[in-house]
Amino acid sequence: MSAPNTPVSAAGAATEEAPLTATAAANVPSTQATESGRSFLPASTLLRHLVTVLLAIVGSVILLEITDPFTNSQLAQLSYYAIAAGGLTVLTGLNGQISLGHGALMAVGAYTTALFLQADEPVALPLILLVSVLTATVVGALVGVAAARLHGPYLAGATLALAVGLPGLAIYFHDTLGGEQGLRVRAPQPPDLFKEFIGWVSGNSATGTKWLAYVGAICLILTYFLLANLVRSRIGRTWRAVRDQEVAAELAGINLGAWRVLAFTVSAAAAGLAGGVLALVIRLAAPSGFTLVLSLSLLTAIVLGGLGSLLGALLGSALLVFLPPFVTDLGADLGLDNTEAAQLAPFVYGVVLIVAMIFAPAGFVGTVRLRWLTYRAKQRAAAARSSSGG
Amino acid sequence: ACGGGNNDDGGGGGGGENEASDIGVTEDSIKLGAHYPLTGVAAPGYSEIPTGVQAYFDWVNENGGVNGRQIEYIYRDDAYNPTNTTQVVNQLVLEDEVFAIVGGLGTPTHSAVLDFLNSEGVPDLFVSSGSLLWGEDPETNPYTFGWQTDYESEGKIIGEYIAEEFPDAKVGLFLQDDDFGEDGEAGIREYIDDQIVAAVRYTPGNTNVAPQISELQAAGADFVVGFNVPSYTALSQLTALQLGYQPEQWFYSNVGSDPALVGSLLARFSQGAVSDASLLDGALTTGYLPTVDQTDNPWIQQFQEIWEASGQEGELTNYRVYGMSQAYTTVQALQAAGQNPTRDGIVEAIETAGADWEGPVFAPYRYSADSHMGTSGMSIERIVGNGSEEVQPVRVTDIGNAKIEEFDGEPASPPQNGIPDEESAVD
Amino acid sequence: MSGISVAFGGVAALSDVSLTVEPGQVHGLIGPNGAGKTTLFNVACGLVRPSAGRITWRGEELRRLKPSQLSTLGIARTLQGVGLFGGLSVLENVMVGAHRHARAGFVSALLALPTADKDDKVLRERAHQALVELGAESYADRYPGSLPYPVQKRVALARALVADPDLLLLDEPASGLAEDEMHELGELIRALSSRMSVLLVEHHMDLVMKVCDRITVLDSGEQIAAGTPAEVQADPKVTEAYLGDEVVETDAAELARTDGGRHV
Amino acid sequence: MQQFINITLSGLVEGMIYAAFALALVLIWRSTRIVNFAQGAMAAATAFIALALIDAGQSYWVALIVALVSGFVLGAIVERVIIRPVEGGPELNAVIVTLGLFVAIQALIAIVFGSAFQSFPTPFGVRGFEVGDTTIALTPTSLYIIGSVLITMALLVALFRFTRVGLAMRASAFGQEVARLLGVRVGRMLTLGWALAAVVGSLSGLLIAGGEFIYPAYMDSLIVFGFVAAVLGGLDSPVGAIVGGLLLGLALSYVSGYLPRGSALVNVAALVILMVVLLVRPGGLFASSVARRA
Amino acid sequence: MSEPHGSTAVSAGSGTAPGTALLQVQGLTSAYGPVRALDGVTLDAEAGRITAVLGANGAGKTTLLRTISGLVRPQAGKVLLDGEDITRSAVEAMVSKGMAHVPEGRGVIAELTVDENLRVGSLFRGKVGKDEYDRVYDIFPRIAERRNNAAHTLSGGERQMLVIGRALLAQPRILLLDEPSLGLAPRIVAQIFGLLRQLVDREGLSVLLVEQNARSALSVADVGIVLNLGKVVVTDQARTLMADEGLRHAYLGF
Ligand SMILES: Nc1ncnc2c1ncn2[C@@H]1O[C@H](COP(=O)(O)OP(=O)(O)OP(=O)(O)O)[C@@H](O)[C@H]1O
Ligand SMILES: Nc1ncnc2c1ncn2[C@@H]1O[C@H](COP(=O)(O)OP(=O)(O)OP(=O)(O)O)[C@@H](O)[C@H]1O
Ligand SMILES: CC(C)C[C@H](N)C(=O)O
Ligand SMILES: [Mg+2]
Ligand SMILES: [Mg+2]
Repeated sequence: MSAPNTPVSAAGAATEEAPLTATAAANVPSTQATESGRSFLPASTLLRHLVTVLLAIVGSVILLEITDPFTNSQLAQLSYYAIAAGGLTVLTGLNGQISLGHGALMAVGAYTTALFLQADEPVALPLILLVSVLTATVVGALVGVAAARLHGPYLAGATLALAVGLPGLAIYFHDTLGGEQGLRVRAPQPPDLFKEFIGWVSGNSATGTKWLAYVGAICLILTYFLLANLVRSRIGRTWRAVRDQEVAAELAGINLGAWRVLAFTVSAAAAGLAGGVLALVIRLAAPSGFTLVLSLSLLTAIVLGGLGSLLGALLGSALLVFLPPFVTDLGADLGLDNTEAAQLAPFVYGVVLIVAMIFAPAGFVGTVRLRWLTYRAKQRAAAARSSSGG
Repeated sequence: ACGGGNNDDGGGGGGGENEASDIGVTEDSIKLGAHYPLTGVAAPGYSEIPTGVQAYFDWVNENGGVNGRQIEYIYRDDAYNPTNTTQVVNQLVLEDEVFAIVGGLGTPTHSAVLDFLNSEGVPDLFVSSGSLLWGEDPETNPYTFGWQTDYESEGKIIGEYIAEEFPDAKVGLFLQDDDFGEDGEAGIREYIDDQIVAAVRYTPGNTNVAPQISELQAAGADFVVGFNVPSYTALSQLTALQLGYQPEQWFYSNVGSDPALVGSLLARFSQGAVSDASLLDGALTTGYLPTVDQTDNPWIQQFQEIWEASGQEGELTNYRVYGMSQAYTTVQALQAAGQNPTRDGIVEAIETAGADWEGPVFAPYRYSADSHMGTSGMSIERIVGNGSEEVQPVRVTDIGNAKIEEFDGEPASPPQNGIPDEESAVD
Repeated sequence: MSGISVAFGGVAALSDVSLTVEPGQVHGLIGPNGAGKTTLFNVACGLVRPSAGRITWRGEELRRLKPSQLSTLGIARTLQGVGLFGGLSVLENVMVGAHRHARAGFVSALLALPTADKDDKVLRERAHQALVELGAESYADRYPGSLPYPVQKRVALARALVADPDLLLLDEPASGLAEDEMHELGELIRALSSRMSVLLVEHHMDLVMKVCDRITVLDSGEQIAAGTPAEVQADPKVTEAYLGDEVVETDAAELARTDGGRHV
Repeated sequence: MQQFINITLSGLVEGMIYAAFALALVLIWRSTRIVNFAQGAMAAATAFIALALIDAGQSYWVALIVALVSGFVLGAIVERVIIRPVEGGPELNAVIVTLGLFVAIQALIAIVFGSAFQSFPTPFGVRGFEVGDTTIALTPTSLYIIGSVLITMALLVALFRFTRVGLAMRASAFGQEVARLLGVRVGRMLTLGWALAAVVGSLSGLLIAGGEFIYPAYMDSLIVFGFVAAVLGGLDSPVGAIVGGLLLGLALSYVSGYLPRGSALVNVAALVILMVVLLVRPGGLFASSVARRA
Repeated sequence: MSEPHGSTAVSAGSGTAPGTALLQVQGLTSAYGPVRALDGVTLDAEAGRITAVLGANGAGKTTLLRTISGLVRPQAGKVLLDGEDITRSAVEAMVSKGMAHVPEGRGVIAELTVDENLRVGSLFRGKVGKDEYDRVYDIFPRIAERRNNAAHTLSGGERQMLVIGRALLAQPRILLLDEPSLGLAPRIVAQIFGLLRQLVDREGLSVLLVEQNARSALSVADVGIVLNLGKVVVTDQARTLMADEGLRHAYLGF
């Protein structure tokens, strides 16, 4: 039944008319696909995901050691974008709740980290990040409770207000939160063990930048491991059910509100961690770092990458990090002066967004998957035809 | 590194050989970087500064560069967002491999890279902001230097002036709600705490300042001091007009008082209501640099020539004068760093020689091993038409409880060619 | 359910309707369009709160019923239309229906503990069985959007059945089905009644008459008749309000042609 | 007392400006179910066109007309070329497209017109009216703003409620395929919806600019407050947009004027107000009846 | 080819004489991606007749109607309306050519009121007298009560009434109906089919009726066409089809 206020549904197009354009359906592989699929992978979700984690770790080390320091720093930046985008994937991609305010939740994590690092003898970094996650989780749960009843643009409006409202508190409480100027973060120094490790792996020197890139990578891998577990589990399935057809989901015994709040909370936790990492990498927690632009970029990342897919979130974040400097440099190479080149970057970025959405509406991952599915369907149809013809 | 410090002129490259003495320095070039808001909300005005810097460096390069080295100047956009600042400064330092960062703009933005630059040992020269952060604590941030008069010292000079000249005024403060307003307020209150009847704050981006101005009006303030950016100077004037609020005296801090800019903003607002800059006429402000309206000032004439030579679009503005003046100081520092400058060397050079440099800036810098604060003094001026006239000559002071004193030096005049000629201070 | 009344704004959708579904029975609910059948379902599901009346389930009154509590109570429902989850495969759709049987919690899912895997396996098997029972297992990994309508209906039914309800509410399960499929459906419903009670809303009279033990008839929110199929069919009020003059379906055309007086 | 009046009046005028912007959002929402994040940038573009004309010596009114017309054309082109391909797709895609458009147009403005502050004239005075011997925060320009916004709203309500085109526009928005089957030129209606919305947006851009300064990003805060106002009112309702705008304008003005360091709390206050209203009425103040669920 | 059964009324509305083909479909082929839903369908809908298209689920009936009205673009084949090739005409132009399509699944515009839904149906005709609306409300008194309510509050059957009423307001020459009986009470089905018969007989309307409910469809139709897997397998008089038990069993399941 067509309720007029359908939530922002990723699977909006998954109707009788056009099942093949269903973006979220295309982006989230169903559970049994993994089971019936490649048999060389272990059957247990845990093992399978752990193998992936291992590969990711090895991949990260290789990547971080063969690239130059600046790329290292870009990868550190990528890590916090991707962590937050991963959380948003759960919320928007899987659960159908739009959020234009995740930047604010990142701010919560960032400020928490910054406050804890201000202590004369700060506690261990993992602990600080954990606390940041917890604070953001609590805030996220509160927002989630309010958001659970809202749909579509109303949710968008409320979270938009969150994005611009929450950082405002930092200005108001300037004595504790540093006002407009923010809290400066003294990033912890790399531990000796790390230096030895790097020395042993590549012989590179273990700079602060590199250490932060590793911290980011570790957090990223951990987050994606946990999120992937959720996505593949009953939890993820239930979220998607709530997204697609709330009444039917409710009748199946799903408490819509509770599950929406859970999704918000999980994604807030990810945002909190992302904020913590951001504070470390940026070395500052200031309101101007958490503008609406940040929140909107996250949304952009997950849609461009392919809504509902963690891989998509990662790729989308990469685009955010690498595209603007690329364009600026390109502009400079083309002989524009620095100002012109700088103005070119947002222009190109905007155009890329538009063009990508027009030509690859399912995002990167979705488009590739759809191509593949269509290809397979064609093959099957052809096979069927030839066998019936003979 | 090289001997013969008093070898002829810096420009000619006399005795020793040029060598690639440090990151970003080659035999014939030296690379400098900066971050500015070139796009977004903070771009108006501020995005002009680097064009001024660029024009000046071009001029220097035309004239043989510094010690025979061409200055390569790369500035990148951070949209006034610290996250971006970190990224572009990383790029400047790690990828572009600049020798130093020069004139990075903004307090929150530059805060984000303060630790990074200092831990990497990258000279962080002449930050474009009057925050105390850059110069207060050279021990923690040995590579960072302020440049403009800090907001607290400015507040002190304003406070002292009011206490002496307007002892009966009921003062209202119109403050930007950040370190700029806060430092300024702290300075002022040191002298006229008891005269202040109201202090209101606006948050940048919030364009409705009627509640704030109403409050000043209700408090009966007849002397309003604004620590605000130029657009809020215009806004406060317009709002006061709307409310029929006419304090006897307006006083705008230097940041907010670009009369040319504000005047042109107010110029054509409406038929009859605001016809020219007359709204600002008679307002007081402070100055530490000559402004474009002073067409007979030799610095302005020099800068005008340089600007025209650069062939960039647009007029010479006060923002560009600011940029050129910074660039001038930068060249002084590079010269002082000797024929083959190193990152540590330039820091040492500024600490030892910087306090004696003369240039467009009215008052001497406070550079020393103990302080990296920029210029120390300001004059007080009255806005007349599009220009201004001096009402109190330059007085100098420092942060904390330093006294305010009259500056007894003479205004410097630009050297031939507009290019400084400092001696190497490192040996 | 007794004395149920519902009003939307000015419209009285239900007034003082009572109805009891006995264990193991198929209870039919019929009535003209807009009579309030779906609304009554909605009341029974907690989607609509009645302005008066009580709902009793196994001797206990249900107050402030929420739809999400239904499945724990052992009640399942299909929607008018299909209401499948477009972004979930058929199997997953049915697995969601088995939500109440899930045991593994958030933490085990987060950490992908083996218990979560095991639990999911159990659900998957249940779902598979439900699909087998309805002959839709070959569609298990397709997405609902691309399936023929009757298959979708069967999937929706499987999703309701997999919860092992004691009471099944079916809202127009036969609409859009071809005649032979309707027969199959009728048989299925009869078969189900050995396991659970069924409350059925349907406009296809042959089906209703064939499968129901008792029938309640609504018109304009009011109960106008109740009884066995035969009783109901014989009731002139029902004919007047719902069935139309006699066995219209067989010859509507004739009817229209002869009936010049009733200006349609 | 005078302070209270002035804070109230300035809040009202500010609110009218939010309302104008909200109206444009409502219009687009009603015609295509899309929240147009590019609204502000599109409006800014037309304001810059107007300013260029004024600089070239044209009168304010000529510039206004040209700006509104160019808004109309811009809106139509944007819908045809950029929005059309994503209409009917997932909602988020349209959101991303309008965000992209927002960024691109703003950058383009900076490239073409530069990013300096420029003042924008107003045809009426900016001096407050005098009542007795006090001046109140109501200027001829504020009257002009209030008047234009109210007239615009009235025209829109009339359009939707009483005209056939209005009905066709709504039908196209809510049920494209059905509307097409019924012979409604859906494509044209959607284009018209965007074009009209762009006109209203452009008007709001010009009203805001009048007596203030413009630069490429000058509409940014309006996007937030305008959107919040529209949501407050219930996105479907032009009257709601006005009420939402006024409510927000007033509330923020009081917060800014009466709370200590209230200016810093303005954004937070907007959040709180919106949350409170949405908790009570999840579809905004003027929400149409709650949807039937099954 | 087939005698209409029992139609004696003069057809006033249509300029086309009864019995001649008003809508001709020739070799129509449509596909959704790799799925071919129509495979060279050829059929005629004659003026002043009810032509019923029957077939199992997924036979392609809906696709046929959607292709005729231009919502789906055919890969091959032609559609002629009164001799004019309308294969490539815009969907929006169809109503004014005299073709009204009532889509499957209750195509109400949920956010508009009942009244507005009706008004949209006659927009293209310019001003329409109030009596015409009243006539629709007379036919379906249930929706008359709800005329100022948003359509999404209607029950399933009420929506169906609304869309049929809306199509009638377009005063079409040919009406394409996709499963009008879906979810309707038997009395209403009879009423609607009776109404159709009446319009056909008295006003010369032509109807292309797609139905799952073969029995009642054949009881009202003149001609029956059976579609199977996108192909026409049987075309005959409705009465003949009704009588042919073998055919009924094979294709219509009763
Ligand atoms: N949007 C679509 N995308 C892909 N395949 C589709 C789409 N719509 C229909 N199909 C397929 O095309 C074929 C014909 O469908 P169609 O809807 O025309 O059948 P129908 O006879 O109307 O069936 P029903 O009685 O269920 O309404 C079916 O196999 C169906 O699955
Ligand atoms: N949320 C609502 N708001 C307003 N009216 C409603 C709402 N829900 C139902 N109604 C009205 O209540 C009456 C009963 O509707 P209901 O859906 O229960 O009918 P039904 O018996 O299921 O009909 P059908 O057989 O056509 O599905 C109808 O007139 C309907 O329009
Ligand atoms: C108030 C600040 C935005 C001003 C800036 N820090 C500058 O001095 O240029
Ligand atoms: Mg119903
Ligand atoms: Mg069909």
